Amino acid sequence: MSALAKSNRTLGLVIALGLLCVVGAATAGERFASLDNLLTVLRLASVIGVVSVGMTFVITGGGIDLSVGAIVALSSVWATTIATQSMAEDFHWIVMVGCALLVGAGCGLVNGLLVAYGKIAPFIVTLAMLAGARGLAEIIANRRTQIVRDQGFIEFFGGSVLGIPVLVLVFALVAAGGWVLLNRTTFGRRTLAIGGNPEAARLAGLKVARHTTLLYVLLGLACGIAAVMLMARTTTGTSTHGGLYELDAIAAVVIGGTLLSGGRGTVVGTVLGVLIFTTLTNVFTLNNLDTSTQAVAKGVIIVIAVLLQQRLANRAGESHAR
Amino acid sequence: MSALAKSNRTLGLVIALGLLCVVGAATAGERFASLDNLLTVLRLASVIGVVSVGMTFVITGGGIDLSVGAIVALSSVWATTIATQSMAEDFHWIVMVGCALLVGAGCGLVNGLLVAYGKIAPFIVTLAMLAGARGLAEIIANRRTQIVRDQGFIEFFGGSVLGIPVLVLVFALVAAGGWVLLNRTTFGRRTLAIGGNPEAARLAGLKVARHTTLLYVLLGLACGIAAVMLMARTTTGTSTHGGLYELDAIAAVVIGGTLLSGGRGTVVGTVLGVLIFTTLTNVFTLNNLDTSTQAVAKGVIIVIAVLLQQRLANRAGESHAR
Amino acid sequence: MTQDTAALGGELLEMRGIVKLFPGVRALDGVDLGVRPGEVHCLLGQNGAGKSTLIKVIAGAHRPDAGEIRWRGEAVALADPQAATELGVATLPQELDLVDGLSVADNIHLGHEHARFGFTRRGRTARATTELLERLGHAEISPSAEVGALSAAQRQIVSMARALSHDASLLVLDEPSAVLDQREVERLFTVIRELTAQGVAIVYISHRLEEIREIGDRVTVLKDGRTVAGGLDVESTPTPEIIRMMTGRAIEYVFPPRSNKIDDAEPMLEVRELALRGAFNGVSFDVKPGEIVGLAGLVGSGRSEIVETVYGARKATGGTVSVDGEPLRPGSVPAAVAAGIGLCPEERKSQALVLGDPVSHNITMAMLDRGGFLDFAAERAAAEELVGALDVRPSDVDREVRTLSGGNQQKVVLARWLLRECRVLLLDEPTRGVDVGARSEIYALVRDLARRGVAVVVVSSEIEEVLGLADRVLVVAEGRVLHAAPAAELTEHDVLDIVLRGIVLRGDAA
Amino acid sequence: SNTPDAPTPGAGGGNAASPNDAPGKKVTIGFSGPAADHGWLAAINSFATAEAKKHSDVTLRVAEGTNDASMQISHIETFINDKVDAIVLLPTDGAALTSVATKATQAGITVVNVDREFSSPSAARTTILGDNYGMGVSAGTYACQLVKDKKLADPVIAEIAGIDALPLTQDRSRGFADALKGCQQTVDRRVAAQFTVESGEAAAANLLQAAPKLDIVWNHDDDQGVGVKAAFDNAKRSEFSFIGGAGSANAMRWIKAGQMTATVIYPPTQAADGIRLARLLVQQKGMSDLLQVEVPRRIVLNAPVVTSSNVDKYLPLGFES
Ligand SMILES: Nc1ncnc2c1ncn2[C@@H]1O[C@H](COP(=O)(O)OP(=O)(O)OP(=O)(O)O)[C@@H](O)[C@H]1O
Ligand SMILES: Nc1ncnc2c1ncn2[C@@H]1O[C@H](COP(=O)(O)OP(=O)(O)OP(=O)(O)O)[C@@H](O)[C@H]1O
Ligand SMILES: [Mg+2]
Ligand SMILES: [Mg+2]
Repeated sequence: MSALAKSNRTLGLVIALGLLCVVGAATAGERFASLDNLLTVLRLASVIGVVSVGMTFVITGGGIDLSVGAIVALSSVWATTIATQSMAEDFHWIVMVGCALLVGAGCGLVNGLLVAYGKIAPFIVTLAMLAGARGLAEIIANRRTQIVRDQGFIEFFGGSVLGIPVLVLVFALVAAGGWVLLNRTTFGRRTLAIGGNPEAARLAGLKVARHTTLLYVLLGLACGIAAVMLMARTTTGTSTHGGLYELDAIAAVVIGGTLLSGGRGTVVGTVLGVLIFTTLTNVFTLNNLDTSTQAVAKGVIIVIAVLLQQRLANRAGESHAR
Repeated sequence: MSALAKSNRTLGLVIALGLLCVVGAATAGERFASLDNLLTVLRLASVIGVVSVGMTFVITGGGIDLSVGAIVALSSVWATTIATQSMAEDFHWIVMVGCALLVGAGCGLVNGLLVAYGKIAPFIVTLAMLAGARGLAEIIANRRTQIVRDQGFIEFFGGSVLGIPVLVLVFALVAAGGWVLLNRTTFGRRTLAIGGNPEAARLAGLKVARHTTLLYVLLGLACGIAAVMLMARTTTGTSTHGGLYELDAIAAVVIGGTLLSGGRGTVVGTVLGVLIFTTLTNVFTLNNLDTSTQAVAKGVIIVIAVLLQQRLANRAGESHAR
Repeated sequence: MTQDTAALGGELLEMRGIVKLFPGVRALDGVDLGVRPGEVHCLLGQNGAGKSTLIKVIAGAHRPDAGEIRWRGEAVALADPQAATELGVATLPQELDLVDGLSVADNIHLGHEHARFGFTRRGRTARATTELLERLGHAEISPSAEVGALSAAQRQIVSMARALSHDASLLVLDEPSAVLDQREVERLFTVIRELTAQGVAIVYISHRLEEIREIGDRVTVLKDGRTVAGGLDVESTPTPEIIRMMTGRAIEYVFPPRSNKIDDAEPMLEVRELALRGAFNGVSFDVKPGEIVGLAGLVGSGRSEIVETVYGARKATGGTVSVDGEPLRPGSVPAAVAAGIGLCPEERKSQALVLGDPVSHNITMAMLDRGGFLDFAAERAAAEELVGALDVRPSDVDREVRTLSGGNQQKVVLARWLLRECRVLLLDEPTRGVDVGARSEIYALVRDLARRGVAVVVVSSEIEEVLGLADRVLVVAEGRVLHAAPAAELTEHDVLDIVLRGIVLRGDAA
Repeated sequence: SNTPDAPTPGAGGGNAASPNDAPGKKVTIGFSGPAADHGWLAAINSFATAEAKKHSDVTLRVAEGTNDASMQISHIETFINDKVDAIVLLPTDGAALTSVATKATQAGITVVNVDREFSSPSAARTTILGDNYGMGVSAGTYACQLVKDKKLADPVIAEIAGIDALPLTQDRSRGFADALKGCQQTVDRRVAAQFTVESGEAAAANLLQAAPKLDIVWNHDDDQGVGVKAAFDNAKRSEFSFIGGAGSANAMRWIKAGQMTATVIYPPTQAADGIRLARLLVQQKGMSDLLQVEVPRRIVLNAPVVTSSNVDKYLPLGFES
């Protein structure tokens, strides 16, 4: 894909998002176009957004992770157990954050080691982790919803800085960091290489296994961050958090233009993908659509959006037959 | 992979299944080893088994289908509407079967056309179909469970032939047919070639797009069959049928040894994969494990099974350094 | 660069008794090789002799099962590619290992990026890239272009630049000239001479013996995984002797005689004003049954695109293709195949083979458009017959194509269309990577097909091959057919003149 | 036996000891329910297991919770193969499990149907129903009461449903709408969540944007209610009356603290009751509180409304979710 086609692809996403906003404004007027609503959409997008940015790396590196939702659940539960919370009480709520990040990264490490050194297909490893982590979360929480008691924690993450909610800021930071990491560092270049042609990467002397492991750890960490955000947002930790995140995140990444087979990834596309999905739900709700109709509309819109976007990208790479 | 490694891989699955049976017999004795229990396991395996055999083709051909569960739901709903059922009453229950198969194949056709000619990533197409078909099923059924009234239908599919439940027979037929199709016909060989290297297949004069479309239609048909089986088993058609079948089917296919990237597929492996998962659940239930522990155990067992199986396969292809 | 060892006349790299086993094959069975600093050491051998495997051992990509490796006199274990790179070994592998999704600059510097604190220094990288590409005479390749969008030859250049980027003291080139035309090869030689002058040692593999004569200092000949002759002086060893050592027999490197009974037949393949926007325009030619038409030209001149468009793999934006008077539906490969056309594409690995499938499946692939049950016995018989006829080694048809050597893979692709019994055969670089012996066999085979009434189109970057094999030659440059003439009336020199200057010096259009 | 004022039996174990509790013949009971991915369902499970533990003569076998009817059918088949004495079944879908339940009954197993009703009455010996339609009616009636009490003119009424594809959600919504008709009101805004905290928060956040002013919100489920409440708090919106559903301990505490208006109880003790009844049935005993010597065929549990005035009475019944 030429640079032109690539930027056209992003353009396609921007146009899709723009159209969606036009529809939103036309059908829901003020209620859609208000700052409040914008912030609501962004807040909703931020949790799954963080996971999706992490997922962009794993997929670009040629992997896949079905366990993200489960990892989010386990992290949120572990960080809100009575033990953790009383430690946080004695010390500072940062303990809870640390706990969530550690658990997330730990799960990611297990995934990564099994994929990279155990040489098991990522689909299977993370499917197993999906079952395992959710089960463990249920056992730890005893299937109860654990309430976050630390008000400092809730106020910090629930608050705003200069009118921008902290959650949205976290998302923005993760996205910006992800963009730099993927596009401006050797780590990012190597991720693309390993996803695009692992054998070539190996011959170029890259430590493919170690790098792959790191990618999963990174995603696990993103899941930990998402768990913290979710804990602040819902003031709870439960084993039901992160339900179907795997599908949502992968969908956002793929719609964004990252190749599912690896070797080509875009953080900007992922962010746009997340925003499109979140805005879609928002517009639907503002218009009081029932869930079934929403589902059908969503299916149709996804297909149309991608078709449009492809036509745009193709026009750029025209003579590039096949 | 050499033929030896391949057969060793299947051997690994057989051993895993065998071990599972030993554990089952040791922990639940008679209750596990009875004919009745065997039939229970087989009956449960048969519905998801049919879908998984279809999925084997799509994955071998380099695709993926997330919409199988939704297609099963839509087919079951469409085939049990008042309109269909009264037509069936006037004529014969075969109308319901025909309706389910048609709807399934139709959804598959839409998937296939969008993937093959629309050139949209299968993940996205079938994700859209997942949303769309389930939404449509809910709309058609008005979110009610539709009851199958035709006793002839229920008796036929709920019955047995020579002591073997018809459902199990259907599964056996589909599996056998799938095996022959994949291993003994040019269609199967084309599937392997297209999954292995689509460009080479195209330049060898194969009709790649048409063939790809057919693969999805085939899977849609399998979903239609599964819907009929579910309708008979539950005597209902509802939009909640087939929940998470996509994950179960893909998991069975991949555990079975079919490459997720396409080009290598095994129907025998898929059938073994389905049986392993189903037997696992059965053994768990017989041993009265609680659900969360089951989930964790399942995760651990999947990983161990695949690791073992790989060691076996590797021993065959030992010095096969990469 | 330290030249102590060179001054002592010692060997830079010394390999002794290298053994490498693959399941069922002893790819290397006791190979000895000694490379001195500043020399061009040529490695020769038939397809499957073990050259690439040996190279991979040097590059640290394969670990040998036995044998000793010494570097500047010290025993070393080349455990992984990194170890080899650190010693100062750079490799240009036979199967280009580039990452399609990365830019030219990123590909060249993959693994040894210009970076500070992990951040890539893009300006520096781009400058270094431009420098390398200029040195290879290809300043037109943009450092920021995605490698996936480059032509085969350009990719070869990038791969070459990648090897050069390492500042290595040993540079290993595995068939670097296979996709290059004469002009490019000359440029490559200039670079090689520069390097050897600086004391860099080169291991050079090629099946084009005249290249060995021109650039090589010493040769080592491999046969069936063993060194049959080590470190012979090129000057003093006559070519037939080398061929005899490689093949165990004396082969005349000759083209089969042309037949002359074709002029009165109706054309089998008619191409009229064929055009593909952005690639070529107004291409017209006929091929009669029994005739071989060659397309000569420089790399990137559009020859591959012409044959791919004739074949329907690319959709023509104008013009027609007819077989036996029947016009073909444009842009449809199945239609072309049904009409009796076959294509051996340029890049066998990505365009022709299913690497993980057995040889037999790959051979019968073009027959699969017919429905029905497979006949395993017939498939195996057909595959075995063709493997025998083309002398594919090893002759086991159940072996995965991936494990065959490059040249043998090429034969498998040819076998596919032989089985299909085409009326029109389009061959794009049919002898790329094929050894001397097999080359003669392929030439004979193609001629034999023509004699049986097949219309053949051959594209090759080796002008000598086009002139020797074809009855009639079309000279292509920048997407236009500049000249068409009977092969017998052209010389290599004429063709080069036409493509380089764009003018016809003598002769008239056919 | 259930008046709006009397807690359901079994849960707190507050019943007077009756001769029925004396150990009798050994009873093996199989229990199968939907995936316990949700606080209320988890409570169903834990009440059931706790109830079984109370009886030394009961052996409980719990099948993996599942939302797949086909899988649940195979669990029941396993129980039949196992020749358990009784099966307590909370079906993922009543109609879908009817045929296998009939098979179990025909095999001589006492089947107790819980919560989601079979499509054939002969499939189970007795049925204990939490009344989903009635729950909606209770919520709607209470909403009407609020409209009247607060003299709301043209009130904006919103509904946050659970998983929309489930028939029980439809029943609840139908009951709510029907009751609202009684005071000429309709549901102005309706969103659906997934019975989880997170989805509740997301749905509520969007709902608050869609409706700048709300008067009454009925949330089907207190489990997702934790998220719904978090969304209200995040947006600092509290101009409306907030009615819940199910009756979790959290909800009751909020009611006590004045952060929630009311909740409609949907007893999580149904399966525990089912186990109690199954034991009695197998041991051929009757219900001691009834004059009737046999266990009734059908028990419909009440859906009482908990408000600040009666919350203390219900608090012990609230399940931790
Ligand atoms: N990965 C592998 N697995 C099994 N056999 C292999 C593998 N790689 C190479 N071989 C075998 O090793 C032998 C040597 O192959 P190699 O590629 O070194 O030949 P080569 O001399 O480079 O030939 P060519 O001139 O055709 O490139 C061949 O018989 C080949 O089939
Ligand atoms: N996939 C592609 N994307 C962009 N440009 C291409 C692509 N394939 C070919 N080209 C360009 O089209 C022109 C013609 O290429 P073509 O491969 O037909 O030349 P050729 O004469 O066959 O040379 P070669 O020896 O490299 O095959 C070249 O300039 C090449 O760079
Ligand atoms: Mg080679
Ligand atoms: Mg070419």
